[in-house]
Amino acid sequence: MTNALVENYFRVDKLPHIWCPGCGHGILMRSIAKAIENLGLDKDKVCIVSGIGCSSRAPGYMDFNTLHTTHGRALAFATGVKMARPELEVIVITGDGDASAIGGNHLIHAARRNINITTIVFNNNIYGMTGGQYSPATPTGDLGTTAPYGNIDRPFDIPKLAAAAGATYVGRATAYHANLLTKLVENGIQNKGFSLIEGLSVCPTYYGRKNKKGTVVDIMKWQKETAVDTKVAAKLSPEQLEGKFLIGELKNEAEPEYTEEYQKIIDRFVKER
Amino acid sequence: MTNALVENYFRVDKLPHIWCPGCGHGILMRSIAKAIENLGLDKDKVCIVSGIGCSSRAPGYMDFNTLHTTHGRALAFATGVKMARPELEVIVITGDGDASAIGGNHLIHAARRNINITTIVFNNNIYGMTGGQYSPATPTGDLGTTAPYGNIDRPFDIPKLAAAAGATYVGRATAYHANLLTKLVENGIQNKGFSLIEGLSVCPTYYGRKNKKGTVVDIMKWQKETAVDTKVAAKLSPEQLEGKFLIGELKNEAEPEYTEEYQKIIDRFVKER
Amino acid sequence: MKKNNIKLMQGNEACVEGALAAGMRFYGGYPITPSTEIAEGSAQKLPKVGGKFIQMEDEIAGMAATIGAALTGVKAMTATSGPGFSLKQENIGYAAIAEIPCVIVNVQRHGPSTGLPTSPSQGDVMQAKWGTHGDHPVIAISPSSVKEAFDLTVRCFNLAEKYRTPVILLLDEIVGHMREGIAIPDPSELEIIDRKKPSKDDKNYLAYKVEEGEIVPAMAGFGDGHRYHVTGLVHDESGFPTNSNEIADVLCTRIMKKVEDHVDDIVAYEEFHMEDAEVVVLSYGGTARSAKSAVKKAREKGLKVGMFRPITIWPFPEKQVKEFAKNVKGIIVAELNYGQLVLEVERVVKGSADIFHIGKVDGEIITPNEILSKIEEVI
Amino acid sequence: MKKNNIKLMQGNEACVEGALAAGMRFYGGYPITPSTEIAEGSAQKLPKVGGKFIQMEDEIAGMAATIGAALTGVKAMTATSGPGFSLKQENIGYAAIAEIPCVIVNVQRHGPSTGLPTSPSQGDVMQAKWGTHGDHPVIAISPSSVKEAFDLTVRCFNLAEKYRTPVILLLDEIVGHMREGIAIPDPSELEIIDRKKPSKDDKNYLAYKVEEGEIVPAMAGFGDGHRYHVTGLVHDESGFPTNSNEIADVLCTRIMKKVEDHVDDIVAYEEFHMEDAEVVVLSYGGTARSAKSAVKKAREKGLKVGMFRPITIWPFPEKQVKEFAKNVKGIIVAELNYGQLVLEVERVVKGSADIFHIGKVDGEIITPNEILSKIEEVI
Amino acid sequence: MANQNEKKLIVKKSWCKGCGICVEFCPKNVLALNHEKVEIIDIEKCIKCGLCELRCPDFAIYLGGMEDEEK
Amino acid sequence: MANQNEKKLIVKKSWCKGCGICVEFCPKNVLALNHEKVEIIDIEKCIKCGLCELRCPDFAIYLGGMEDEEK
Amino acid sequence: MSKQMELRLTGSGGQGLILGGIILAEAAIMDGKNAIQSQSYGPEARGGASKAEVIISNEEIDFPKVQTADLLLSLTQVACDKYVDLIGQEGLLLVDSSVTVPENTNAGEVIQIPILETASEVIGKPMVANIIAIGAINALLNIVSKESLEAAVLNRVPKGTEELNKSALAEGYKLGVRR
Amino acid sequence: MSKQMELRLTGSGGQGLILGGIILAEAAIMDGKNAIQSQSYGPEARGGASKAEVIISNEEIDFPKVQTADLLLSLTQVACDKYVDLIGQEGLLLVDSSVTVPENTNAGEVIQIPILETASEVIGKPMVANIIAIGAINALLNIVSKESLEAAVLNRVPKGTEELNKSALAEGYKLGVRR
Ligand SMILES: Cc1ncc(C[n+]2csc(CCOP(=O)(O)OP(=O)(O)O)c2C)c(N)n1
Ligand SMILES: Cc1ncc(C[n+]2csc(CCOP(=O)(O)OP(=O)(O)O)c2C)c(N)n1
Ligand code: SF4
Ligand code: SF4
Ligand code: SF4
Ligand code: SF4
Ligand code: SF4
Ligand code: SF4
Ligand SMILES: [Mg+2]
Ligand SMILES: [Mg+2]
Repeated sequence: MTNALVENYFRVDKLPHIWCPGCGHGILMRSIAKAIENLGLDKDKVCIVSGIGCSSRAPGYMDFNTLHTTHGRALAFATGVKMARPELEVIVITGDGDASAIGGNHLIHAARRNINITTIVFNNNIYGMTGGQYSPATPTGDLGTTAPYGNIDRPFDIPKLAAAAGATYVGRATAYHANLLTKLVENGIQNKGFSLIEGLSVCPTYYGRKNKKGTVVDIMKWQKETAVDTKVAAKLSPEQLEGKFLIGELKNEAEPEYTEEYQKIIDRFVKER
Repeated sequence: MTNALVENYFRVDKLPHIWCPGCGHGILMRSIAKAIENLGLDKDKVCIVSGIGCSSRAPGYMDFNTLHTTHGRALAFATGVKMARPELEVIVITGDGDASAIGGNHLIHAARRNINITTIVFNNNIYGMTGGQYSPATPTGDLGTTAPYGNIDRPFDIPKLAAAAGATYVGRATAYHANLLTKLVENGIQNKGFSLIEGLSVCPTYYGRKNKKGTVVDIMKWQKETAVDTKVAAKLSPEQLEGKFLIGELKNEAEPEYTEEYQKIIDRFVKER
Repeated sequence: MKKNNIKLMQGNEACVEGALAAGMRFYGGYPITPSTEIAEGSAQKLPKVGGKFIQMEDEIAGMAATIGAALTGVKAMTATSGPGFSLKQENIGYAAIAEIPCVIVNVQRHGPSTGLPTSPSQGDVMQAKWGTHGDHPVIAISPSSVKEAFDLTVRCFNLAEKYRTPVILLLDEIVGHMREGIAIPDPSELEIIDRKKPSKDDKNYLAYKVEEGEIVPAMAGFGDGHRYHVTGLVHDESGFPTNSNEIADVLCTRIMKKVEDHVDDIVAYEEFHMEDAEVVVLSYGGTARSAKSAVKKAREKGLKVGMFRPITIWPFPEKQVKEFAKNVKGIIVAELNYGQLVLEVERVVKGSADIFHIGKVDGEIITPNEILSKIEEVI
Repeated sequence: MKKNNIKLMQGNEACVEGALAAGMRFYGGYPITPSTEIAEGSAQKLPKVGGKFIQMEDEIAGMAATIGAALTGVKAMTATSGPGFSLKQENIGYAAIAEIPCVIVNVQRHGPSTGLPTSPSQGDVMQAKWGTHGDHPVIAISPSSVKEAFDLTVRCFNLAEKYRTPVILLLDEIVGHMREGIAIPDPSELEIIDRKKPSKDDKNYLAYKVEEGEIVPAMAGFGDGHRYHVTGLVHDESGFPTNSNEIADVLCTRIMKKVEDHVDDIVAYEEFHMEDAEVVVLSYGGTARSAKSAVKKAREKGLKVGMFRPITIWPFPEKQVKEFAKNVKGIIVAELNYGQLVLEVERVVKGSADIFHIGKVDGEIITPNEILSKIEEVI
Repeated sequence: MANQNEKKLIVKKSWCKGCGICVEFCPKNVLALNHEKVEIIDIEKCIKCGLCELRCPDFAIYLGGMEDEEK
Repeated sequence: MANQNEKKLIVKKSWCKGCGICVEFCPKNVLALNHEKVEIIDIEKCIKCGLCELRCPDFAIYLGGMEDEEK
Repeated sequence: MSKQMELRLTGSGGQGLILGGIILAEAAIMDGKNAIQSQSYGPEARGGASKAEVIISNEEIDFPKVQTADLLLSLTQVACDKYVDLIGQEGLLLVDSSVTVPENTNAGEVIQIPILETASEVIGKPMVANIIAIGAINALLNIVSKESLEAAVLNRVPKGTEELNKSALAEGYKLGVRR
Repeated sequence: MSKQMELRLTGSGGQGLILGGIILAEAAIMDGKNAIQSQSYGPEARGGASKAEVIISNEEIDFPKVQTADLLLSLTQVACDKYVDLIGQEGLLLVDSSVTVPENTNAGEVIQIPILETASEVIGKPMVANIIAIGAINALLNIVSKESLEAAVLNRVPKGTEELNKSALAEGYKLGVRR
C-alpha cells in the first residue's frame, strides 16, 4: 500500500531503495516522477537512462523503460536511444561525478547537438557510491577522502557549462526546493532540445559527515537559506547576492532539435522516392 | 640553410613537414615558435604536447621536449607532465577534433583546474588526418565525408566553452592573423593558469575542397574580411557584427593556479618537519 | 560492357552493404583509419532507408549509442580500428552482460598504440576475445575477401540477434581496403535472423528469463510497451540488480554457455586441399589469401599441403583443428602479428603435431613465397 | 603491548607503502571500488614526501597523466579495477610502444561490466595480457598476501624501470581488502632500481637507441636538457615517426624481446610440497591461499599434492610448468574466473598431464574444501 | 484528484529510515522521531500541506486518498 | 637582431609547396608562382615587410640575415 | 587460545564493527599471533548490513575468510537473521539484548547482553558499542591479552576519545563475565 | 591477355591514380575477368606519393598485392625513383615525359609519353591525366576491352565530365600506339 504517485510510477516491489537515511536522491527522484505525472506522459514512451553512482541507481526503481549503463556514459547511450526512436521521451538521471567527471564529454556534446533529452544531475558534491572522494562539483577547500588536505580543484558550474556547450533549457533546484525541481523538469521535458537541470542533493553519509556540515536537515536548511530564485535575484544587488547561489530557470532558448533535423534528411529521400 | 627562427626552434632535419600545400597548420606552428622566441624561453624547459591529427604532428618538428600522445588525450598527458615538473612551460598543440571531440572532457577539466598549460587549438573545422569527416567545429550545413547531406550538428564555440569551464586566459586568431596569434600565445604563456587560444587554420585539401571554399588563399581572405578584433567589435553595432567572428583576447582573469595550490600542501608538510 | 551484376567494391564498402542487407538501421561511431569508409558509407546510405547515422564524440560514445539504439529494437553497428577498439571495450562488456545484440567492426591496423596507422595487421585477434574485463562470451569472425565481408557482416548480425550478444567482425586493412568483384546477392537469397520479441500482451514478461526451448530471453524493444530494467550489474530475471551469488552464477554461466553450447552452429571454416595434407597452413583474414596462394604453388610442386582457414576466430574451431592435427606432421600458422592465434592452436593441438609460426610486425603483409619457403622447410 | 614492528594493514594500503618505498612520486587516477584505498592512501601520503597526487576526470586521463609524469623522470603509478582497467588499455599500449616505465594496479573485481562490483574475481588475467590492441610486451604480477602486495609493488616499479615498460600489479579484491600483519622492511633492505639516464652532456643522445650491453635505451627526463620526441607511432632511434618497414620491425620486435629474452629475470613463482607431488594445484593471487590450505589438508590425509603458484602471471612461468607437468598425473588450476590461466597451462603442458579446472563466477571465493574435493577426485 | 480534505496522512513505517526531514520541515510540528522511525504526534494540527510527502526521500509519509485504506 | 635593411629575401625552393599564399598577400607583388614553386619576380619592389615569411606554411621564404648566406 | 579462532562481527553499517575487527586483529598481532581481518561490502562501497571477520591463529593463516565461526556477534536483528546459520556447532552466538534469538540455532551457546543499551545509557555514546562488544568478546573467549587489546583500541580510536573508549572497553569486560 | 597481369600506377597524391586503377579493375570485371585493386596510404589517410595496384586475371586471384609488376606507370620523378626497382624483368616501365628514367632499370621495356602535357595542353584539364594514362596502358597492353574501359570510365567520373573524359581516353589510346 502506498500513494498513487509511487504506486503508478515506481516499481514498488523494489522499494525501499538502497540509499542511506536522509539521502537527498530520494527527494529528487520523487520530483521527477511528479513532473512526469503532471505532464501525463505515457509510461511506455518514457525512457530513463543513468550511468553509475548512487544517483544512477534511481531508474531501477522507476516504472518506465529504464537503462542503467556504465559510469559516465548515460548520455551517450541515451543519444542512441533517442536517435533510434525519437518518439520516446528520454530522461537522463546522473550524478555530479557521472555527468561532469567521467561523463563530461558526453554532456557537452549532447548539449551541443541540442538533442531532445532532459538531464537531471543529482549533485551531492561528492562521489557517494565509492565512499566520498571529491568530485568536479566539490567546492574548493572542502574535504574528500582523496582531498584529505582540502580540495584545490575549482568546481564546475554545471548549468553554466551546459549552457555554454549549447543546452537550450537550463535550470537549478535543490532537494529542499523539490517543487521547483518538478516545475523545471516539466519545462525541460517540454523544451524541444537538450535540457539540463541541476538538482542539488544531499549526501549526509559522506559529504555531510566529512565536511562537518551536520545532518541532512542542516544541509537542507542551508539550501533553503542560501538559494535565491533568479527572478528574485534580478532585483538584488551584488552585495546581497554574495555567498548565495541561484535557483530557477537559467536559460531558455529555441534552437533546431537534432533528431528533427535528421528526420529532414530522411524526408528528403522519402520525397525523392 | 634557413632563417634564425626556424634554425633555433625547429628540428630542421625533419623539415619540410608532411602537411599538404597551403595547410594553415604550418603558419600557426611558426607563430607559436615566434612567441617562444619573443619570450626568450629556455628550450630545455619547454614541453610541447599533442594528441593525434594533422595538427598534432606539429611537436615532432619543434625542437623542445615534445610529446605526441593518443587521440584526444594531450591535455591529460600534459597535466601529468606539469604536475610532476611545474617548472616546465607546458604547451599543448591540438586540433579541433582532438581537443573538442574525443578530447573535450580533458579540455574542460584542465580549464576547471586552471592548471598552467597553454593550449593552442588548430581549428580547421574538420578532421583532416582521417580525410574530411565533420568535427564539432564544422559549421552547421557544411559538408564532410560523414555529413554528405550537410552537417546538422551545431559547432562549439571552443573559446567560449573553455571560458565557461574555467580557463583564465582565452583568445582567438587565424592563420591570416598570424602575428596576433603570436601575441595571444605570449600572453597565454605568461598567464598563470589555463590558457586556450583558438587558431583558425585552413585545410584546403578536405574542408576547402569539400565545401567549395576555394583555395587556401580564398579562405585566408575570408578570414581577413570576416574577423573583427574584440577591441574594434566593442564599438560596432550588432548589425555591423552580423556574420562576423571575434578575434583577439576574449577573457583574461586571475585565479589560483593548480600546481601552485598543490605546492602549498607540500609546503605545509615541509614546515611541519 | 556490363556483362554481369558483379560490382567492384572495397571490403569496407561490402561491409556496409552487408549490414544494410542484414537490416542495420543505426550506426554510431567515430572515424578512424582504416575503417572510415564504413562510417562514410553508412552516413550516406542509412538515411535513404530511414535509418540513422550519428558521428559521436568518441568511440566510447559510439559504442554506447549503438547499444542504446539496439535496445529500441533496431539492428545497430559501429566500426573502428585498434585504438578505438581499445576504447570500446568497457561497453562491449556491457553489451555482453546485458545481452544487447549489436555488431562491432574492427578493421585491424598495425599497433600497439598508433603504430603504423595505415599498415595492415591482425594484431587484435586476442584482444577481440579478452579485451574487456571479466568473463564474457565472444563471437568474432574474420573475412578473407570482399564477398565474405558482405556475407559475414550479414552473419554477424544474424548471430548477434540469435544469441543476443555483441558480435565482432574482425576485418583487416588488407580486406577492408582491397577492391574486388562481388555479386551482391538478391535480398530474397539471404537468410536474415531477427531477435525474438515477447508477445505484445505478455503481461508477465521477464526481460531476462529464458523460456523453455529458447537459447536466450526474448527481447522487447524500449518503447514497445514492455517496461523493464537493463543494467550492467548482475541482475535477476526481471533485469533488476541482485547480490545473490546463486543468481550471479546462473547469469554469468548462462551467457558463457549460450555460445559454448552452440559452437557447432557458430563455427565456420574453410578447408583447402586438406584431404591428404601432411602439412597444413592455418591462416585467416587477408593473410589466408597468401596462404592459399602458397598452398597452390606447393601443390604444383607436388607437396602435400593443405590450408585450414578459421572463419570464426572465436569460438575457435577447436574440434576441427584437434581432429586434423592428429593426421599431419606440422601446422604452419601464418598471421600478421607477433604470434596470437598460434597460441590457441598450440593449446588445442596438445603436442600432436609440430607447430610453426609465420608472423610479421613490420607493417608489410606476409607473401605467398614466405609461406612457401616455410612449407618447404617443414615438409 | 606492541611486541614487534608488525603492522596490520590492507593489501591496498601495503601497495601504497610499497610504491612509496620504491620511490613513487606521482599518482594519477580515478576512484573505483575495490581499488579506492590506493588512491586515498596516495592522496594522503604523497605530499608528505614532496610527491604529487591528482584525481583526474576519468581513468583514461589517469593513465595519461601517469605516463606524462613518468616522462619527467619520476616514478608514477595509477590504480583501478575492471571497468577502469578497460578504459586504460589504449594508453597502456602507448606506454608500451613509447617505453615509458610506470605501474598500473588492477584490483580485480567481478565482471563483466559492473557485474558484482564489491565481489572478488580474477577475471582480468587474460585482459592484462591482451587488453590493448596490437602486439605489445606485458609484465603482470599477482600477490597472494599483504606482505607480497608490498614487496611486489616494489618489484613492479623495479621491473618497469629496468625494462622501460608499463608493469601491471594484478591484485584481487581478496588480497586488496584483507588486513594482515606485515613487517615493513627497512628502506636499506630494499633493492630499488632506477631507470638509466643518459649523461647530462651527451650531445648525441638518441632517445630510442639501445647502447651496447644495455637492455633498453637510456631515458632522459623531460626538462633534464635532452630535448627529444616521444610518440605512439612507430619511430626511429631519435623517436621521430617513420614509415620504414625495417625500422618498424626492429622496434616492434625489440620491445617484445626485451621481456621475452629476460623471462628468467622476471619470472617468479612459489612451490609448495612439489618434491613428490602427483597432483599439483596451480593457483595464484588470493585464490592461492585456498589452494595452499587445501594442499595442507590433503597432505594431512597423506595425499601427494603440491602447489605451484605463479607470482608473475605474465610472462607465465612456462618452463617451470612444462617441467613439473612431466612428472605429475594431474594439474588442478584453481582461479576465480570462468577459465583463463588454465588455457595457458593447457598450452604449455601440451597434453603431458591431465588438466582440471576449478573456477567460479558467482562472486564468492573458492574454498579450500572445494579444491580438496577436486584433489581427492583426481588423485 | 481527491480533495485535499479527503486525504489522510499516512505513514509507511517499514520504509521510514528515520532521517527526520519530515519532522523538521513540517510547518505545524505534527511529527516526531521515535526509535529512528517517524511518528504522528499531533494529527490535529496537520494542515495537509503535503510538505512531509514532498521531501521524504523514502516515500514513507504521504497524504493518501481514502481509497488507499481499502487496499 | 639584424637591421631590417640588412636582411635579404631568401627562397628555399626545396621546401616550397607552391600554395601561393606569399604571392597573394605580398603587398608589393614581388612574388609569383612558377611551376608550383615561388619565384621572386620583382625584388626591387620588396619592402622587406616580412609578410611572406609570416604566412608561409613551409618556412620556404624569409628575410634572412646576411650571415645566412655564408652558410 | 590454542587453535585457530574465527570470529564474525555483524550489525548495521554505522556501528563500527569493521573497526572492532581491526582492533581485535591488531591486538592479536601485538601478542605475536597471526591475524587476518576482512569484511564484505554492499553495492560498491556503501552500506546496509555489515559483516567483519577476524581469524586469529598461532599458525600461518591461509584461507582468509571465516568458514565456521567460533563466534558470531550480532548487534541487529537483520544481521543475526542473515548470518546465524553460518555459526559452528561449538560456536558462541553473542547477540545484543535487543535482538530476538532465532529458534533452532545450531550454535553451541547463546549469550545475550545489552551492548547497545550500555553504550547509550551507561557510556552515553552509542558509537562505542563496537568497543564494548570487543571487550565482552575478549572477556568471554580470552583471545588476546588485555594489554594488547587496550593498546590496539587506543591506537585506532580518534584522538581525544581515549578515556571514553577505555571505559567502554571496561564495560565490555564487565558484560562479558559469565554469570 | 592470358596470364595474370599486375599493374602498378604511381604518382603524386592528387593525380587520381587510385581512380585509374579502379577503372581498369572495373573494366576487367565487366569483361568477366577477376580483378583486385588496392593502394597504399601515407600517414593516416593523407597524401604524399601515391601508389595504386591492379591485378587482373582469368583465374582466382589470391594474393592481392602486386609482386613483380608487369607494368609500372610513373607520373612523377619521386614515384618513379621509389618504385622502379619493383618492376619485373619483362615488365614495361611507362613514364611521363617529364620524368628522367633512372639508369640501369631492369625493366624489359621503357616507354616515355607526354601524359601530363597532353592533359594540360591538349585536353586543357590536368586532372584527366589518369584517364589518359589508362587509355595509353590499355593501348599498349590490351588488358581489357575498349568498350568495357569506356563504360568503366563513364561509370566513375563525375556527372558532366563524360565527354571530357572520353576525349582523354582517346588521347591516351593515341599516346599508347607503339611508334
Ligand atoms: C569506469 C568506472 N570508473 C569508476 C567507477 C567507480 N564509480 C562508481 S560510481 C562513482 C562516482 C559516482 O559519483 P556521482 O556520479 O556523483 O554519484 P553519487 O554516488 O554521488 O550519487 C565512481 C567513481 C566505475 N563504476 N566505473
Ligand atoms: C582513439 C582514436 N580514434 C580515432 C583516431 C583517428 N583519428 C586520427 S586524427 C583524427 C581527427 C583529427 O582531427 P583534428 O584533431 O581536427 O586534426 P586535423 O587533422 O584536422 O588537424 C581522428 C579521428 C585515432 N587515431 N585514435
Ligand atoms: S552514500 Fe551519499 S549519495 Fe550515496 S546513498 Fe548514501 S547518502 Fe546518498
Ligand atoms: S589534410 Fe588538411 S589539415 Fe591535414 S595536412 Fe592536409 S591541409 Fe592540413
Ligand atoms: S501534511 Fe504538512 S502539516 Fe501535515 S504532517 Fe505533513 S508537513 Fe506537517
Ligand atoms: S522524511 Fe521519510 S524517511 Fe525521513 S523520517 Fe520522515 S518519514 Fe521517515
Ligand atoms: S617581404 Fe613583404 S614585400 Fe617583400 S616579398 Fe615578402 S611580402 Fe612582399
Ligand atoms: S607561401 Fe611558402 S610554400 Fe607557399 S608558395 Fe609561398 S614560399 Fe611556397
Ligand atoms: Mg555525487
Ligand atoms: Mg581539424
